Amino acid sequence: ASDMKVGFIMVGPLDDHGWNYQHSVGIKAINEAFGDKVETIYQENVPEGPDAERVMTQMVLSGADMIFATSFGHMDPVINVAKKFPDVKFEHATGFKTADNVSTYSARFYEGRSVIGHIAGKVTKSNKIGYVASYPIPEVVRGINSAYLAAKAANPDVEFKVIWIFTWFDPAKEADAAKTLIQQGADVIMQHVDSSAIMTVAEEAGVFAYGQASDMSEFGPNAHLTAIINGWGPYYVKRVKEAMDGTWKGKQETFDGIGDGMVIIGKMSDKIPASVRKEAQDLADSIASGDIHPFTGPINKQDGSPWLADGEEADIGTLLGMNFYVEGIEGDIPQ
Amino acid sequence: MLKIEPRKNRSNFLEVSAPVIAVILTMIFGGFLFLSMGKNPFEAIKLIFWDPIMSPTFSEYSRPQLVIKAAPLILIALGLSFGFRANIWNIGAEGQYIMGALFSGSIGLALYPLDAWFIFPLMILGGIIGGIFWAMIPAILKIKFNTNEILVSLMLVYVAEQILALASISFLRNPEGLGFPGSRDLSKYPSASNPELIANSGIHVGVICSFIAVVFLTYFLTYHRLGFQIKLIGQAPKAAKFSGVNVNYIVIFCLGLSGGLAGIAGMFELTGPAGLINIDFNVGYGFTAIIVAFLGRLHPIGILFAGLLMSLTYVGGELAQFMLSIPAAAIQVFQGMLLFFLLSTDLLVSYKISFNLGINNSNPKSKSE
Amino acid sequence: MSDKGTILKIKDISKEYPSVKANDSVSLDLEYGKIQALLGENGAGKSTLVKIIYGLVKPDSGRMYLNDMEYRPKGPQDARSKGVGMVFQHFSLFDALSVFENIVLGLDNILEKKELQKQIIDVSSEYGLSISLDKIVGNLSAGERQRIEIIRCLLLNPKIMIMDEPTSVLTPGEVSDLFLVLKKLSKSGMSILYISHKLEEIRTICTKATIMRRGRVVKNCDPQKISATKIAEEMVGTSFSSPKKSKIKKGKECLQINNLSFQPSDPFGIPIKNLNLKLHHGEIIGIGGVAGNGQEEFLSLLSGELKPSNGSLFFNDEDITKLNVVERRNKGILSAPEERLGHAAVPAMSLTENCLITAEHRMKLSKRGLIDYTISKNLSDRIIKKLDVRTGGSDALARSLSGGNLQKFVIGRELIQNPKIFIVNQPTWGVDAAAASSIRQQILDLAKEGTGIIVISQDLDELLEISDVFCALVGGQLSSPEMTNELNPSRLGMLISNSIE
Amino acid sequence: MDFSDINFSLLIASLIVAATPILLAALGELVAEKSGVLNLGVEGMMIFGAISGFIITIETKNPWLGFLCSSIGGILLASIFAVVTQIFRANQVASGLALTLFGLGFSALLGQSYTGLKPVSFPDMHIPILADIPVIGIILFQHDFIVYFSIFAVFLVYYLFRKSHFGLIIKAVGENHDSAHALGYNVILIRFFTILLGGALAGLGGGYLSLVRVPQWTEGMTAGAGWIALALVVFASWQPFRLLIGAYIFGGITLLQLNLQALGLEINVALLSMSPYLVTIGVLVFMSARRNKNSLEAPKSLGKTFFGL
Ligand SMILES: Nc1ncnc2c1ncn2[C@@H]1O[C@H](COP(=O)(O)OP(=O)(O)OP(=O)(O)O)[C@@H](O)[C@H]1O
Ligand SMILES: Nc1ncnc2c1ncn2[C@@H]1O[C@H](COP(=O)(O)OP(=O)(O)OP(=O)(O)O)[C@@H](O)[C@H]1O
Ligand SMILES: [Mg+2]
Ligand SMILES: [Mg+2]
Repeated sequence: ASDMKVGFIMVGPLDDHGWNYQHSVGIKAINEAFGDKVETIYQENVPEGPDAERVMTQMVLSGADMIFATSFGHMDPVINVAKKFPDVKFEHATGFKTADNVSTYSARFYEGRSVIGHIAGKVTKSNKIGYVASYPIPEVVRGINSAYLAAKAANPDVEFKVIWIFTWFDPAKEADAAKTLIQQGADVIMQHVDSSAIMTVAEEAGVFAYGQASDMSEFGPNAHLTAIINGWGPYYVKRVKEAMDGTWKGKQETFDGIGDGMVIIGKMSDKIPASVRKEAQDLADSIASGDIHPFTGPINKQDGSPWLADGEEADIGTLLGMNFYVEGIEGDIPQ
Repeated sequence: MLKIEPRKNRSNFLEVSAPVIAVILTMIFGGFLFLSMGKNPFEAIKLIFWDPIMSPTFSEYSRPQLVIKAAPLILIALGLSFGFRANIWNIGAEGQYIMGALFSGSIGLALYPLDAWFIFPLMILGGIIGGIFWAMIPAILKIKFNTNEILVSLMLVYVAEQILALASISFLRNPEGLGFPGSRDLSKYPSASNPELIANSGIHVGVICSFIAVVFLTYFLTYHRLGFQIKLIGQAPKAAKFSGVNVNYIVIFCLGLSGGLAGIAGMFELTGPAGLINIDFNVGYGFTAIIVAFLGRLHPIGILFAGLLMSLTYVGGELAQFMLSIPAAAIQVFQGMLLFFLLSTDLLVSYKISFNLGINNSNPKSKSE
Repeated sequence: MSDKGTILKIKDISKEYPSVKANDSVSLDLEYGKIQALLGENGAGKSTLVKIIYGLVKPDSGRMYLNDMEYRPKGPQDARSKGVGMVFQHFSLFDALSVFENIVLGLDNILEKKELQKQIIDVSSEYGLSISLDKIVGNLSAGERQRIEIIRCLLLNPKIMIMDEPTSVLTPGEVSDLFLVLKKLSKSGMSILYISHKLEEIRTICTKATIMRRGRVVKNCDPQKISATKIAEEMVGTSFSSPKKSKIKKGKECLQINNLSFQPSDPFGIPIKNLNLKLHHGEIIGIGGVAGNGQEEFLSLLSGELKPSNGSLFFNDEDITKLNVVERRNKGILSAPEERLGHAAVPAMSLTENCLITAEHRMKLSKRGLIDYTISKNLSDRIIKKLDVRTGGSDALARSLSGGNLQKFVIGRELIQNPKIFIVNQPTWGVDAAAASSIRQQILDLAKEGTGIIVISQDLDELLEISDVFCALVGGQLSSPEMTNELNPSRLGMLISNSIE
Repeated sequence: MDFSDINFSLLIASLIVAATPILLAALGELVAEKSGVLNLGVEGMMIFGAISGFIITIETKNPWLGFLCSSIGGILLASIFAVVTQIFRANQVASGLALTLFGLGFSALLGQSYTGLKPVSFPDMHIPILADIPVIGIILFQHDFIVYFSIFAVFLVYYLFRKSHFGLIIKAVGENHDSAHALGYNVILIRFFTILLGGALAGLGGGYLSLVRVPQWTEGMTAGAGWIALALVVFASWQPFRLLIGAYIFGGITLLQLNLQALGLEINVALLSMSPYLVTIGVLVFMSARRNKNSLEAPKSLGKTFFGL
């Protein structure tokens, strides 16, 4: 009955209130936009490896015309399956391999991190900002640097405390890390891990935190400053529409930010002073319009060696492979 | 009252039919589970057990997939079963699987991009050594200090996972991977890859290896002295000592065998279906294989069937998931049921169960005092 | 309640197990104040019957009357509350717990600790059963353990006391102490149902005996008026001859044990201290003594299962101290341990597979590590034939054999391998008289062919019958060897009750 | 770096909280093992307790009821184990593993619509006067009811096995089930009881995780805590007070490594993340090497199936 069947694979459970949940919001956007014309199927908990390849193949066999693979580790499976089914269209999130029938899409989350970094620098009283990080990969390192630079600009006295927990998703461990940071004096906690445990802990301890991937204010009505929300819906609707029109193209590499609505700064809490809210909004707008780039020189690397000269903006290659802290952040990136 | 009495000899009929009964019971109870979730139980059971093998849409692709998915399970379970027979409980095969992949992967990646015939065999060796190395830690601690191997082997899984994560973000990271975690794709490196043997089927050397292992280990278990000695230790440790079995040697052998096989499974998975080392390389084969080992009654032939059955519940389970929107967790519950039923029906083989209604020939009224 | 007459009346009790009818319409009367014997060969159904009386096993049919009232115990607690106590031989003490805790576990009403201690001391002094309450049971001797069982039973003031083979682990001295206690108890009006394989004992203390065979009562008699041989024949159902010992010429020395010592790692194990012994070809050395004095350890040290902490072993002048089990066996040093199921044989394996346990290397049942089951089956068939093992065949599981038949198989497995030295622990334990005599004959025949043999046994009559030389193993120490034919019973008793001077 | 950033009284207070789930679960396992039952399904019972307690708390807004139901959830799962191992005489190791698999799956299934919700919070009980003592007050007297309960339970289990008649019977069953049976004790029934008690405590531990420590529901949120609990029992050589110490040490190591990271200390993070497991292995080795000489502690019938006489 439907004109098109679109399949999604998710690396974790759909209702994690984080990364996977936001993709399900994207699925809903498709359903709303196309109604019965497009049938969506999905599978959660698809490991990144041969299982993903099998699930995608079976989806195609069951009639899917287009597949969205939503985790970085689905990259090679996507390429392999795409080779077998040249007529099926593939979209892969956060990867870097494309083909005639494979496009990639990713978001400039560091733009959002810059905005919340600025807020953190302004609202902290202890000048200590905690950061719970997952794995030391460029995406996460970039986020730390971006947030730090903005916080430092807003408040020269800030200090970042980073804990690497080596998992994307372990609520007990995330909670322990957040508590540790709070006990060591941090009064704003940032996170680059997926669960909402940190927000809950922050609420109980009476400190601030940010929503990751989704708005998490229900977990911490007082703690929640704002959120960096992943906005996949518009992109999904656009690409499905193109596929239906026959204008869909492979080999596209989308890397959108605040300006394109793929990164959304959530509702700002009134715990943030009005002036700061305005500054943050201005910053977000300037980033969206391209007037401000979060990585604009002069910036030195952690060891003091110069990275960007005055006024110089970071090139995309360095950003994508970022594996160093900027000057001022203490500690080591685990290698 | 339920009465349970030993049979004089194990029942051969039930030996074969008990697992079948267990599967049927699982289908019934699993059916109710699906029903309670508002899904059509018949369709769900059909998607899980029938469609991957018989449906015209999927079977051509799924049939080879069943063996591919079963291969690592069978390989690992085979090794574990020997230890389990001797009451040596290696439940850390997951860690050994990771270490096998890491060792072989390191060799392959170190030699990249050298093109030579010996790389693949060398990597196989590396996989075996990696698995054995990780299994020898609980083995040696057990021998030297009588440390519980269940707990040590399990703790080492977590350690191995940390090493794996570290490897994918640092020392084995693909230098051309733009800083993303994960190693080079070995399947694109001919000297180190484990190619398809039959075009478009995905069947690779590891699959063949697991079948060879079934045949060889069946023979070994039945006819080799070590197979006999393993049974002896499991059933009567004192008799084993009396017979002259060197228990420490058997501990080393069993843990070594299971570690080696888990390592080689990791190696084949790495060079074949997975292609590269990444943080999430391991997906729980080491734990599922424990179930497969018991499901197969610790016998190689049984394990072959159990591995295929388990693989069916995965592949079919996936179909059921996206076709009927059944959550992944339901499939896990389904698998748990299967094991409980299997373990419970095991009793039938060596014990006779009867229902005694408590009617003694004497008069129940005379319960005086 | 009268003084004379029947306290417990058992009528037509039957109990069937899947493999056997353990009790078949058994009827029995237990009289007030009497010590009454229950006799029968292995598997006759004695234990089953007393377990029914004690409420551990439910009969399929039949009734019991206690003081003319229907008696149907729901379980041991119920039986105890009705005045029926039981002293077990196996399975009722907890090694890791203290004496006091063991006693408490056998009582049903919970008393103040002080009060209970007082009661225990009263009972133990009344009957001369001394124990110390704080000791851990695992460290106690068999005699001491039994005292705990008896005191535990007496604390409940039972009207009936059941004793299942109480003397098999006691020294002669302890046996006569026990008999004094039993006589005292019966005088005070208690009825005692007494199970034993030792017919001479029965003749000294029992005034009535019930003989069972294959689950049925075959005879009631007064054991003091009938000979032990007659009783034995009644038990087995046929007459049999006792083994013949011919004069053998002692050959060259074949085994020399020098200062053998062993320190157990198990906290309840028995240390072996400075053991010395010489064995000659064709000689049978009998090692007497009560169980739990190091017999098992001694055998394991010779077989190679245990490593000595000190001392050396020489076989035909060759040092074999460092050789392992298989290597010793390959030299011809064979052994048969006491525990049949689980040590000498594996219950769930067939007889063919059980052959492999000791005969693999010597009988060439394997080649380059691969087992040849055809040869193994042939061997097991030969053993079955040679020792007249009654079984379904080589494929039968070991656990399906009766104790006596399995014992014949286990001993036959070693005999058929032509041992140079043969060490056996309790060759006829719990084996019926006919089978016992055939096993003893086999051992004598083996010695005649020149094998040096060590027989460890608690049955002194057996040792007197077949051994040339006698030593006692007490507390892990061995007395100096004495010629068996020069020993008298009182000397024997002294040797096994006391440690060596 | 600056060690003064670590507030040691807060660190100790939070390690007590971090250790409470494993302490409870391990205590339950200790009782079961004392009766001779080796239940490797602790992880499964914990996670099932976590979801049961969570659902009830969300639905009723009453965390007390939630904790009750987390225990009941643990008991439900334990009863499967009890039936399979005690009535169907199945191998305990395999059944325990199956229980873990089943519990993980079943809890995920039940929890599908509960991810991302926040339970009503469970208040700390500031014990009057004592809570205000400097340092000690923060460490000991500002916790919630379950923390106090877990410590009380340690005393209770100590009392059970040291002083009570019932505890003696449990020990007897675990020591030698044949003897206990011969004396008329119902081995199966007693083991049923200890298995269910173990389930109740494991479930409560899981409930503490989802209701207090994190507090939210997430699939697989126990993340190996059940296995740590099992290791702790061996570590403690079946003694409740050693168990308490062991649980706190483990919680301490986990938190200490996070604290060191937050200080910006230049140590290998991967190694730090492995350290709790490596330390557990080290302690196991130490304990088992020592126990060779005095092997009185392990119940003799542990893990053995009772087939009756
Ligand atoms: N629980 C049981 N299940 C099956 N068969 C049993 C059981 N208990 C006893 N039997 C069988 O019942 C028969 C009688 O056993 P019982 O223990 O009563 O003999 P017994 O006269 O006490 O022998 P012994 O002198 O060896 O102690 C034996 O054949 C035995 O194998
Ligand atoms: N489990 C064992 N423990 C200790 N020693 C052993 C063990 N198995 C074998 N041996 C030793 O190894 C020696 C070699 O025996 P093995 O059975 O391997 O030979 P084989 O290859 O079977 O030859 P054949 O079958 O012709 O006798 C034996 O004599 C024995 O001393
Ligand atoms: Mg008996
Ligand atoms: Mg040989």
